[in-house]
Amino acid sequence: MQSDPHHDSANSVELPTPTAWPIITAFGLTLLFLGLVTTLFVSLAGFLLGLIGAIGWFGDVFPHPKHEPFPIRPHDEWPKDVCRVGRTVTHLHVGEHGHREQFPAAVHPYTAGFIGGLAGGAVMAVIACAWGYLVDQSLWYPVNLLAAAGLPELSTASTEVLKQFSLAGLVVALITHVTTSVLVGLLYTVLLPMLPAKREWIWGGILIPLMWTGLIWASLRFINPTLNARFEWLPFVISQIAFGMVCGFYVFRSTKVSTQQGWTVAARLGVEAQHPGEKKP
Amino acid sequence: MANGTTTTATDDDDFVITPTRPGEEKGAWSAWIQDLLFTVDHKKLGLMYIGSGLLFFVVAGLMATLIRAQLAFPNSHLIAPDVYNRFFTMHGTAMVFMVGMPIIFGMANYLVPIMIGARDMAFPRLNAFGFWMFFFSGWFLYFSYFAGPGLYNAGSAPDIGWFAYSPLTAKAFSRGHSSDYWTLSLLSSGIGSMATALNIIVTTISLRCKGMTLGRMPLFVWTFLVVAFLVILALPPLSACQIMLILDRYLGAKFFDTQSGGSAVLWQHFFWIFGHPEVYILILPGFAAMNEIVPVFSRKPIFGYPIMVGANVMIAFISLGVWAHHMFTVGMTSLGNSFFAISTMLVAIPTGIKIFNWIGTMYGGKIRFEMPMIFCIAFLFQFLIAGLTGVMLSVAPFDWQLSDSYFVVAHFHYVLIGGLLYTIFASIYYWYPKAFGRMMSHKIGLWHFWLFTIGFHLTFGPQHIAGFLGMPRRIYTYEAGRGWEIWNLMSSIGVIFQLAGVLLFVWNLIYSYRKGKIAGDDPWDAWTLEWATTSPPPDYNFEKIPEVRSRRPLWDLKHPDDPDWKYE
Amino acid sequence: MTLLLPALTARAAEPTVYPISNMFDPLSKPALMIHESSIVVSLICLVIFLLVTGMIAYVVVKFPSKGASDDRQEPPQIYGSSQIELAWTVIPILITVVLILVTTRTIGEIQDKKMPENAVRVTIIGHQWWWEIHYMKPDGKGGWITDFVTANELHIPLSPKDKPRPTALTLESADVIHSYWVPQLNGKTDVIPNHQNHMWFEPWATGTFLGNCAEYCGTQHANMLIRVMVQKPDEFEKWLADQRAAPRTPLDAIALQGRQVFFGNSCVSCHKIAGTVAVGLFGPDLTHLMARTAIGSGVAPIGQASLRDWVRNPAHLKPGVLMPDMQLSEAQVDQVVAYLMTLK
Amino acid sequence: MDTFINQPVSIDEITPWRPPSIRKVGMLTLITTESALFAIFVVAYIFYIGKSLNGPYPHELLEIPWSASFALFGSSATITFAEFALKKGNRPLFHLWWFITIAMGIYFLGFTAYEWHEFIFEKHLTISTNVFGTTFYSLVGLHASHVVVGLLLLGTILISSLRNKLDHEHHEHVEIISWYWHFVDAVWAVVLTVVYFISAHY
Repeated sequence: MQSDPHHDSANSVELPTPTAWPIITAFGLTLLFLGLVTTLFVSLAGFLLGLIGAIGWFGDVFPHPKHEPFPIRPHDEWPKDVCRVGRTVTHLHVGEHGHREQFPAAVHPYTAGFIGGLAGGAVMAVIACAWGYLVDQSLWYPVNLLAAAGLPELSTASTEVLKQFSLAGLVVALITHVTTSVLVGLLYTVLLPMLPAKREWIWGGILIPLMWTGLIWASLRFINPTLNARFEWLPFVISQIAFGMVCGFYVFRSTKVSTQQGWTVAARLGVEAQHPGEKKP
Repeated sequence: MANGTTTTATDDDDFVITPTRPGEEKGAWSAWIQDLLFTVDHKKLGLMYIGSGLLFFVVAGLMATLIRAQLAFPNSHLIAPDVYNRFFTMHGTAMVFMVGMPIIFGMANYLVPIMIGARDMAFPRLNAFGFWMFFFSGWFLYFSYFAGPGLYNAGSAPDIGWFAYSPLTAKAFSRGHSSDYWTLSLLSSGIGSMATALNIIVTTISLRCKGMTLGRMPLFVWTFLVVAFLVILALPPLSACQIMLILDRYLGAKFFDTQSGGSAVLWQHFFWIFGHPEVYILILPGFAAMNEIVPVFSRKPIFGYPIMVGANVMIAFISLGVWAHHMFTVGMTSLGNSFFAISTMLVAIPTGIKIFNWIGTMYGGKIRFEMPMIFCIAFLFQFLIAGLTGVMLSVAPFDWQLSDSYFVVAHFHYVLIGGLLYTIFASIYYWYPKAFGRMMSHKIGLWHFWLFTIGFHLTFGPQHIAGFLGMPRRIYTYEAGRGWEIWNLMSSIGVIFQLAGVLLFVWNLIYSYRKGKIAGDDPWDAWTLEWATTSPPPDYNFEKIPEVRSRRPLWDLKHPDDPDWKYE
Repeated sequence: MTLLLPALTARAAEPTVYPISNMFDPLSKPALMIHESSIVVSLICLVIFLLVTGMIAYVVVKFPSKGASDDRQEPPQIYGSSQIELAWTVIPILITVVLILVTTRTIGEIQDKKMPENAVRVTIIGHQWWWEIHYMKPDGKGGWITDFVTANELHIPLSPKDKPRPTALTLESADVIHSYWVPQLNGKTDVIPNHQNHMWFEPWATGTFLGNCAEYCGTQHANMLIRVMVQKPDEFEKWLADQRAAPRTPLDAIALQGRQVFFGNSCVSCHKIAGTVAVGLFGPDLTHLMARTAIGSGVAPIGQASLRDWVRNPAHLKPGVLMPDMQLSEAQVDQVVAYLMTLK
Repeated sequence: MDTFINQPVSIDEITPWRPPSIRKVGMLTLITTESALFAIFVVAYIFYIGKSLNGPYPHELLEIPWSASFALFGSSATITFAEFALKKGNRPLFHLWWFITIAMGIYFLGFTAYEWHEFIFEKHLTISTNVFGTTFYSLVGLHASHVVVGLLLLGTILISSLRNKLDHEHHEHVEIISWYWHFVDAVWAVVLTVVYFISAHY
């Protein structure tokens, strides 16, 4: 027990004395409850028993919690020393000391994904709204179509209504669009370097948007029947690819930063200068 | 890893018979019983928690068997409706409060102090009190079978379902004392639970050994810290609504009296403010065990320790704000329904992270298929199903169909059996050598695993489909011709396999206690502090309070050339 | 799922029974809307399930220890990867965004639907363990009052897609919580005392649809069955007219005696027969008993045999039922049944 | 276990290892759980404001209990003075302030008893009269029961101190009991606002 560790001697440990009061108190309380479903005499007995238990318990812990010395086992019964095992550890050969790094040692900064996502989302929104303004004669048409995925009053509305401004539609569309853009931007920072191609821009700019478009096409009937009924391929694909290009460009342009995961505690705390094996990839 | 050899624990079939361990023959039965009654030792209390939990598990499990026997065929008259209703009420109540909670607290009691290098819990007497409160309230609950009209027609056992929706619990619809048994026993076991949770929190925060910072605490302890906080926050609402119900039933208060302007929905809100976190109170300890067992048997540290801690905290936090997803059908506003649907879906994110991180831990490792690991892998698969059906239920419109159908029954049994019970099995196989000094038999373990797993999927898999076909929960019989017969029959057959599995497990516990292979201090070559002491540990756990410098103190000692503390 | 589907051929033909209440076979508009959002989430979950199961299988197959000699070498100790962890945090969030949009839209579309003028208005009151059904008519002051009362079996009109005519249900309870659930017509809505709930149907197939009470409500929760008869508009109007009319007078002697027994015992304090002194409200309205297909809220098909069984001792068919055993003699039972059989 | 000592010195050696006291953490946890309990009763009270089907209604009965509130809030100050006195070693002053705290607590309880007596026997509001009675008596009663527990704890300290059983190591006990007392006061602030200020208009 931490409360009085000073009583420990070389041969014994102080442990709390076993006591009957907790079980008596608990039994008293149970009887108190049991009386409510049987007869009140049981409750009375339970109350008395609980009271006695509580007072006894108090005597156990006040003024000092009761302890008794517990003899320590003879030394040969002690646990065996934990010692070196005959096993070696496989090391990954990234850097000289990099075998236990948290991978990757360096990443694109998350801010790049964040800003890239926002920028890509902005370009995408501009293209969509421009298309809506020029072709469908309404700036708000694409906005409302997006919001119709989550808003029942828009999903059941006519095309004329969809072309008018709706505050709820704008808010929902904005939240959805910004959240999705930022999240996809973050995904770009972490996923693009993993992809098996040297030309990352093809993946990020074209292939991923195309895959994404295909996925949306397959599920749009359920996710957003309103948009599905009024779907236009060309602006959709163009805006998706624009997003990919802008966001990807932002992410690749950023310099990678170290995650510090390979550094020692001391190095990270700034107590030591730097881990000797730390290398910039 | 005695003497630096690299023996593994797989070849357990050549048993070594040794004389009884020191201390075993010290006293007669009376001394032993006296020891159990008066002890304040966290290890004994922990084992008593788990032992009595397993006892109630068998009783409540037999009730489930009878339930399945009744439902095996349509229009069955095996069990009278009122008896059946008492069965499922007692089955649910006992499994949650008399099986799940005590086993979890038992694990925490036994392991948390050793893992943080302490000699006992912060308040050892309160710990004993918490155990006895649970123990007596368990018997109190079952005593209802003998009370009132006696065993005939199942006595005064409660028949109101484990969530006891008002006004079915009102005096007008529940005469006699059956609902009072339910309320009072849960109130008193709640007192014990809160005492124990408080104890776990204080122990974890204040009794860590030197160097055991929060960032180095084993994830097991971290998870239990989160669980204890959930208990502290979620149990009081349950106690509060039990008090209200007692006031209603004994003093004529009007909390849930719909005739006097009381609200029936209010009970549901209060109950589920407790009830949903309770689900996480039950499943997080499963995660805790996974966090210890998967790394050891993959021979790698846990993948992404900080994010695992964060995910635990997130799950606990979100779980306090999702309760009304149990109430999508009560007619909340569309805004309310949307809010709770969204918050529920958010839980999937940290839960998903945990599943992926466990797979990440196994990836690139050298997996040893010992019994604990086998149960953990089955957990991964089953909990994945449970999680995904949970996502389906979170979509409120889908829930309008699925709620209170057999799909829900299947879902939460995948959570509680496929999730929690599997990790309890894993934990028992993993820590049994520590508690009793002997390995459990691998051969019996495999039989146990396969029989139980087949039975489990056979029982609860088809219930998803019965739910799709419109079968509601809690019906004691159903008419033929509605397409439910085959699924129910499969379900009932599965129970036979599960029973066999559990029997083998119990047999394994007894058999290995007598004849299991001697375990040694550290049979699994593990890394946390409990393996640095003897099996079983002495009353004081450690001769000298240890000091740690990393998340894996024993790894540091075993690999002095390549310790963790250099890199964390 | 196709294996579970009932025979689809009989649809919209002669009235038929759909015994299998498969929620993936919706035949009414709200059920279809639920079905579509269910398909989205089910497919997403299926894909995730296959992917993650594949990952589990991969690591289990690919990375087992190759025995004792292999164990001498520990694998590389990797602590984690913020990159991949971020990826598997962000992707679920994106999926969640999609699910949130679908869910909130569907909730609003179903729950906040405005009922048109031509909607059939019905109030359903849950009892332990049967359903009281009020067909409503306008009271002329903008509200609704009861037109006539029936029990357990709900008749509603077909709602052609080009000329929809929804049925608007108001749900109330007389005692404990119940839940009204006909999977092929709509999801369930709880029936709560001191609390009004609403739901609606717009079916495009005629026939009898089955459902259950879906909230545990006491001993006979299992036998609180629901039958919804969807009828062609003309048949429905005829049914309405029949229900509004008073029951026929008993014809033969034995039925007359049964009438005496019925009114001489306390049957009248619980049951109502329109146009007579029987005005009890505690049990089901018996005015047009024989127009229904089952008794005891679906516990047995209606007929002389089942009625006899029921009148002799209701608890025999439905243990725990709140209707008491009236202790009638065999002759009296016959007479009462004969009387009941005239209530068409 | 000796091997632990042989490890190289790390950054941890610089700061001493001093985890927080078990009693303080325990009392904070207890207060957290009690807060959750009260929160439910407060929510129930708020939910049922204005939903009584029959009288008596809150505006007919409730009067703001100025003197009792003053006593209870004041006792939070006096218990702090007592603590200061104890820290300075001034035992008689400690006894005085501690006794005043107890007296103020008892005055508060006395007021509640008086109020309840009046409500029940003169205004005919019992716990089963309407939902106002139900939520009022349960919430105020729950708080009063905590005042009783607090008084028992305070009394125990006073008696042990008068019998000279209270020595230096018990200062922390005194401190955490004062925390509990402050908590009971804080709950009264909530109850006062919800019951006597807000609901009194209905």
